[in-house]
Amino acid sequence: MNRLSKLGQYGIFFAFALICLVLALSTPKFFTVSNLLIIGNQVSINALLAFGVTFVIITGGIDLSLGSMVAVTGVAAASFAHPDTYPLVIPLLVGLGAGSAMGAFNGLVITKSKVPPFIVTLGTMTIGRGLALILSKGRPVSNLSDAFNFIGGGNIAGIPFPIIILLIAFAVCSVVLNKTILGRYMYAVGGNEPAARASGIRVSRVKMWVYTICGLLSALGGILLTSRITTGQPNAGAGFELDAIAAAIIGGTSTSGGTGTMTGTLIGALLIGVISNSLDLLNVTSYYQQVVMGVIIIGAVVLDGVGKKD
Amino acid sequence: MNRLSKLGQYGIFFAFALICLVLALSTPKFFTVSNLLIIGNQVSINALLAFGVTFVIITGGIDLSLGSMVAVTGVAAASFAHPDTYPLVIPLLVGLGAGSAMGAFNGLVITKSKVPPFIVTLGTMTIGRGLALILSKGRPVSNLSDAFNFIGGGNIAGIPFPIIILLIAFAVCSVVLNKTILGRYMYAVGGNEPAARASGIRVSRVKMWVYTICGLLSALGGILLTSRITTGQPNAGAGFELDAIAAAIIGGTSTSGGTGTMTGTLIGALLIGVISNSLDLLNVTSYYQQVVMGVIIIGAVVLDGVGKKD
Amino acid sequence: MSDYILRVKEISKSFSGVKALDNIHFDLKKGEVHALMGENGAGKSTFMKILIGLLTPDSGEVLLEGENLVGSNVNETLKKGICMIHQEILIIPELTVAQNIFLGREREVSGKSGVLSGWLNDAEINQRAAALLDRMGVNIAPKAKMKHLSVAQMQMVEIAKAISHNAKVIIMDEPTSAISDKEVATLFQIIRDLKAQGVSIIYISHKMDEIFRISDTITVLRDGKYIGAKSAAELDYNALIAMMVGREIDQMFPEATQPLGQEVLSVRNLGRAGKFWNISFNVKSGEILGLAGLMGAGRTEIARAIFGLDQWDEGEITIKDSPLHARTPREAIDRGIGYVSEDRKGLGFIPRMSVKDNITLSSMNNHRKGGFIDTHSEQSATEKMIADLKIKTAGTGQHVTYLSGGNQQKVVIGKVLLASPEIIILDEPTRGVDVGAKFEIYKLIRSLADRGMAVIMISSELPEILGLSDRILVLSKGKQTALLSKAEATQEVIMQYAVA
Amino acid sequence: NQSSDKESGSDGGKKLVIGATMLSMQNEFIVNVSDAMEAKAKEMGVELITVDAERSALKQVEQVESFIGQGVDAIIMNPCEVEASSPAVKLAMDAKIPIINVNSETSAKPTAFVGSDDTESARIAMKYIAEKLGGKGNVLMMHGFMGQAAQIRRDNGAKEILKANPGLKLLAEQTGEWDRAKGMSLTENWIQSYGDKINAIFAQNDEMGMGAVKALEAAGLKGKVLVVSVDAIPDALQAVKKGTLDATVFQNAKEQGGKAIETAVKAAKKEAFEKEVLIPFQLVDKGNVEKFLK
Ligand SMILES: Nc1ncnc2c1ncn2[C@@H]1O[C@H](COP(=O)(O)OP(=O)(O)OP(=O)(O)O)[C@@H](O)[C@H]1O
Ligand SMILES: Nc1ncnc2c1ncn2[C@@H]1O[C@H](COP(=O)(O)OP(=O)(O)OP(=O)(O)O)[C@@H](O)[C@H]1O
Ligand SMILES: [Mg+2]
Ligand SMILES: [Mg+2]
Repeated sequence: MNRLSKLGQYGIFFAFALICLVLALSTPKFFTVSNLLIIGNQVSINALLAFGVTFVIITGGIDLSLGSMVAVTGVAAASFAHPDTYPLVIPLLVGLGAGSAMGAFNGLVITKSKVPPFIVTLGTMTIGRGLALILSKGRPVSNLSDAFNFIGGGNIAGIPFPIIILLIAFAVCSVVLNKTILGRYMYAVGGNEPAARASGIRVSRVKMWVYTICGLLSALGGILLTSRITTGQPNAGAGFELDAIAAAIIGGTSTSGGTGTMTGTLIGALLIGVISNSLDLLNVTSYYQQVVMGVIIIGAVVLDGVGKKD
Repeated sequence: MNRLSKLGQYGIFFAFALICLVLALSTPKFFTVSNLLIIGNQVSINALLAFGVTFVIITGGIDLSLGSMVAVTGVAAASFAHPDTYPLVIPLLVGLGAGSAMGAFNGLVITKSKVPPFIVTLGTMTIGRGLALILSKGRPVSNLSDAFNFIGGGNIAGIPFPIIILLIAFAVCSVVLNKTILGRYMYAVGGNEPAARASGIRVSRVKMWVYTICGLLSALGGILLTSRITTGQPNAGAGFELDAIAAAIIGGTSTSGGTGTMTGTLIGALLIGVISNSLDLLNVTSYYQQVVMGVIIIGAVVLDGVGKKD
Repeated sequence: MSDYILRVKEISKSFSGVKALDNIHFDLKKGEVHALMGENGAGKSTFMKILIGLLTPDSGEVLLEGENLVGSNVNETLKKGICMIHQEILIIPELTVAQNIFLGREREVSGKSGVLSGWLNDAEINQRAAALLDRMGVNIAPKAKMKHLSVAQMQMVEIAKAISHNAKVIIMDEPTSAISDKEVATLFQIIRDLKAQGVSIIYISHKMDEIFRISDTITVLRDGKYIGAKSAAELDYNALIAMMVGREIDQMFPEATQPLGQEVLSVRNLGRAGKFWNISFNVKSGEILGLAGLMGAGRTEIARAIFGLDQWDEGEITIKDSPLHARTPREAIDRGIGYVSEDRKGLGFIPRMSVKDNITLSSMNNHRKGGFIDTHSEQSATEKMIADLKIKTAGTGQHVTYLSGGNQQKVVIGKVLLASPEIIILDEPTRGVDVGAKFEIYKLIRSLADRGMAVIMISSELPEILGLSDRILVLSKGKQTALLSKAEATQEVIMQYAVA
Repeated sequence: NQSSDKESGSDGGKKLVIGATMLSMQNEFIVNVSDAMEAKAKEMGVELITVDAERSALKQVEQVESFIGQGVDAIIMNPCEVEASSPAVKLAMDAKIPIINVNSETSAKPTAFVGSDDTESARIAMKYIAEKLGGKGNVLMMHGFMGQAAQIRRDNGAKEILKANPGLKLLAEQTGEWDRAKGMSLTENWIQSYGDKINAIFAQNDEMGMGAVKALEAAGLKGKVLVVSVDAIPDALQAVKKGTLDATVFQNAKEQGGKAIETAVKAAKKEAFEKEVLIPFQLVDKGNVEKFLK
């Protein structure tokens, strides 16, 4: 019964299943292995960012700088990923390091000043975009090594490598959220910050962690993106923040903090990915695609609400 | 003393004054009548949107569809504003009507479903963009009448007309917020929704109002923009929502609802406008502009916090 | 004098220039229950928050076994052995009971070290919580989500959490404000056990009978000042009240001065699935009907249904012979019903709005010129209400958050009264309110009835039900078990029906 | 299945399917190319699936992946980026599906290319400015969205000509993000800074150019400042006719779209086709504007 009630929280899961069913019936191309792998591949970057922002939103914060972090980390990693220069580990470390540092900077400003996360991360969003352009001198950084390009473009036993990264990240994030003390504290801080403080939780430290993790996952997304398109683009990732936040909220994370699951976020990201994939498959004209996309997203969350019982 | 403590809330005002002082000292071109008028003119659209979203945020909501509403209303108004077709009042009514209708739609979905405003307005943001493209078939709607073009381009006694519209809108919005029952109810709904309901306030009606007003003000912004650039652009207004929300939050409106003032929002919008104007005046390289912009916005809000005492 | 575990010297604290605490002394012996008394806003909670390091005093010392704690944070004071049950319930709604109890101590509980030290051990947490709750004799599932608990249950969890810390000093700031007599008895047994183990308790409550039942020493604060400390045996009820309010209160419950009028509200066979069944009663103009019952008896649910906050399934409600089926509070208010909720923070007031804005919120229709606010009429109505109800506030523009509990309650009552109701439902109107203010509220309730209102008063404090009500409706588990006249009702009779 | 076999075109096989991914369907020029493709596809009796990459190279790569998954007969790509869209070309080549780049290039070599060289458009515009100013004067340049392929190439082309004309001084350069309102604000601010010193403005697209014209008109400077931009959108042509915009550079959308479809169909049917169809730019000024207005 506990299991069942837990499933009930995932009303969005049923909405998602319903949409998939409708799609499978409307086009035979949808439910093929190759198309599903394509969707998984396409979803991976947004899902990584969405995992990161889920942590942040659970603590009651927000991160708008995701997209810019994707650009900065992508450019930074690409700069060290030219063939025959450094071993693969160097660009990876540079990218992940840059992302973590930017995330930590967000966390630092948010915890040390009284400035709301919305403004801080809006500021770092702009700053990050500028940094990406400065680093790259406004030019895409291309000519990357094959090893680097494998990350986003390769596959293992027919499964695209980004899907493997996605699954690993999902597992790790779920574990962090559900099985570690840090995860517990995230829920506590977002659920009731004064209560968390009164219980002796170092709220600032928890916040530092979530923004840093979010930066790290954005960097992973940035590396994946850069490798997939084989260039570090200073203007990459614009608008990614809204998609990532949308995935988290569609998946049941509340912007007021204290609730949210990684499974929900994954379904949210899949939902967005499936819709945008199938609108192309069904050959919906591009202007109408946007209308349909908006309607389905709202509709899915309405369905979710109907499925849930209070 | 009450006066004084009220002024204290506007720590951002001092931050703003400080920034203006620095700018006036760094370039003589900043503090000239003509430049100030230009700033006023440039700020007007963002300020109108920011006023609208201030109402929404005070009730504890959010509106991400502002930018799309600017596009839809601009295209809709432009379609009726060709010379020698309809009298000026028709495009204005069409634009304002379209904006109000879209706002009311947001309000309706938000109040009738359990879907969070973030998702609903993210959905209508996408839908609106699609609508603007469908309406205009993806092409700018140009060749507009002189009367229509006067709205954004004309001036009265040397004062650009947009500034006059801005001032009127500011006065009206301030009155609505502070002097009307509706305004009082907005604070109540955002401050504690269950308590507002138990006090006999029709919460849904208040929300319907704020989203509709926000749509109306977005339409005003859309008309102003269309008239200023003498074309209805289906891709106009992208990203305007973040600037408008930023202006409101910089001006002291809290995303958790229940607080905020129109004066604060106006200062927030001016702050953003002044910075972007002066970065051009000082000929800061465009990559660095973004970095400086981000730093100043965060800095101003930090200063604001320092100014405030608890 | 080593029998003092905690000595506090010359503590002062101001909030933006206003002195909340002025030169406070306090001495706590090992193994004693020391009551801290004072009116609403006297500074009790502020003082306690200083002890645990949640607030920093402007001056003074807090010595725990000789070590100065000023400057330590909550974490450190917890480790040194002081913990606190907060007045405002501080829980994480989305976490389970067990997770809440051991929040902040996961590492200790898991007993893991090295790389695994960041790992949760919820099995152990659940087990310990179950054992703890069991030992306390409380029937709450450790795995239940906190948000699904009643306020009473939440308060019991907070008590469990405090006990589990094995602290030397436990501060209980109004621990019984939401729990019923049965649970109070449980708590007192726990306190006696703790005392026997040498734990010292600082006990804050506005329920006077509890103070005399449990405390050894009583310290009184008034307006942020130290008034004195006496042994409980030296004091009686009246003497203590005199210390707290600075004057004597002669008669607690005022008598009716007007005869009853017409029947105003009639409820017949009202039912809501799973909450209450077959409820029938009526109230006359000028009458006070008391609603008694144990916690969870369904009294609040009935009130919410009448007021349109919840829907009901069967039966009928009539006001002066015309049927009522309010679907929203607005409709109920328009039909002349006022409701003062038991949940002051949640349903009562808007914290970041001023006293004036809160007090006129339900009656804006009387202060309007078209869609605009008539500020003059609003101001004068507010001032009159402040005077009528003797609300202690710095002005009409003061934010309600900064008022003391009793005054917040009066603001809510004022709001309801300004909508000029004919029927007023008061749900636990004196919860968390000091004796002086309680007396004011009793006088107020009686005067409302005398002015011809029909009053329904829900209360878990039997003395006030008995003292004020003209008739008493007793509920048990959602069913109506008795409708007693004033003459029939005694504490024993009510209890007998309440557990039926 | 049988019925569709019967309905199919005269070539006896099933109807050819071409997938096209466009840079941005919010860009007027691209919409024109897309419309030309649509018309040509109808004319030739092939099915065209057009999708919008919304300026995202990632999205574009994914769309090409989907096309490959669906088994289209040929792909037309209007690349978002030189490098970043290249993986799409490789994917299509690996899947042995012909891929034709239209309008702009990628670093990976596609089956065929139809279009013009963006660098050239800026060269033409800047040369016009140099000529009109007699090789001497102060120029302002308005960039598109920083880091995008078109911005970079137009920047390169313009800078080339500036270098060749040492008398031309680049007073300032900023981004107007392809946007008319932003171009207008930027010009307003420039006027505050440089006022009378400005001799010419080069805007990397017509939208920004139109914004610059509006701002200059409002400041009463239009007569004194030369404005040249690129794309020849209808608004810009009208402005050239009126004399407010001095010149624009015409890029033939119709030709590009039509030729792209033709080439794709040929490649799909394994017929002979030209590997590179270059469609030249043309300078439009008051003298020849009527020809483009139609
Ligand atoms: N954060 C704060 N800012 C400003 N004033 C405050 C703050 N906290 C408390 N006060 C004021 O300090 C005084 C003491 O408040 P405190 O909560 O300690 O009273 P109390 O004795 O616990 O009352 P009650 O019995 O109602 O709980 C009150 O006047 C209150 O308004
Ligand atoms: N022991 C309990 N177990 C489960 N639910 C309970 C329990 N006690 C109360 N509740 C529920 O918690 C909610 C609020 O409880 P609360 O303690 O305020 O009592 P109540 O229902 O308002 O009744 P009353 O006003 O008579 O005390 C109600 O929905 C009630 O049904
Ligand atoms: Mg207190
Ligand atoms: Mg109750």
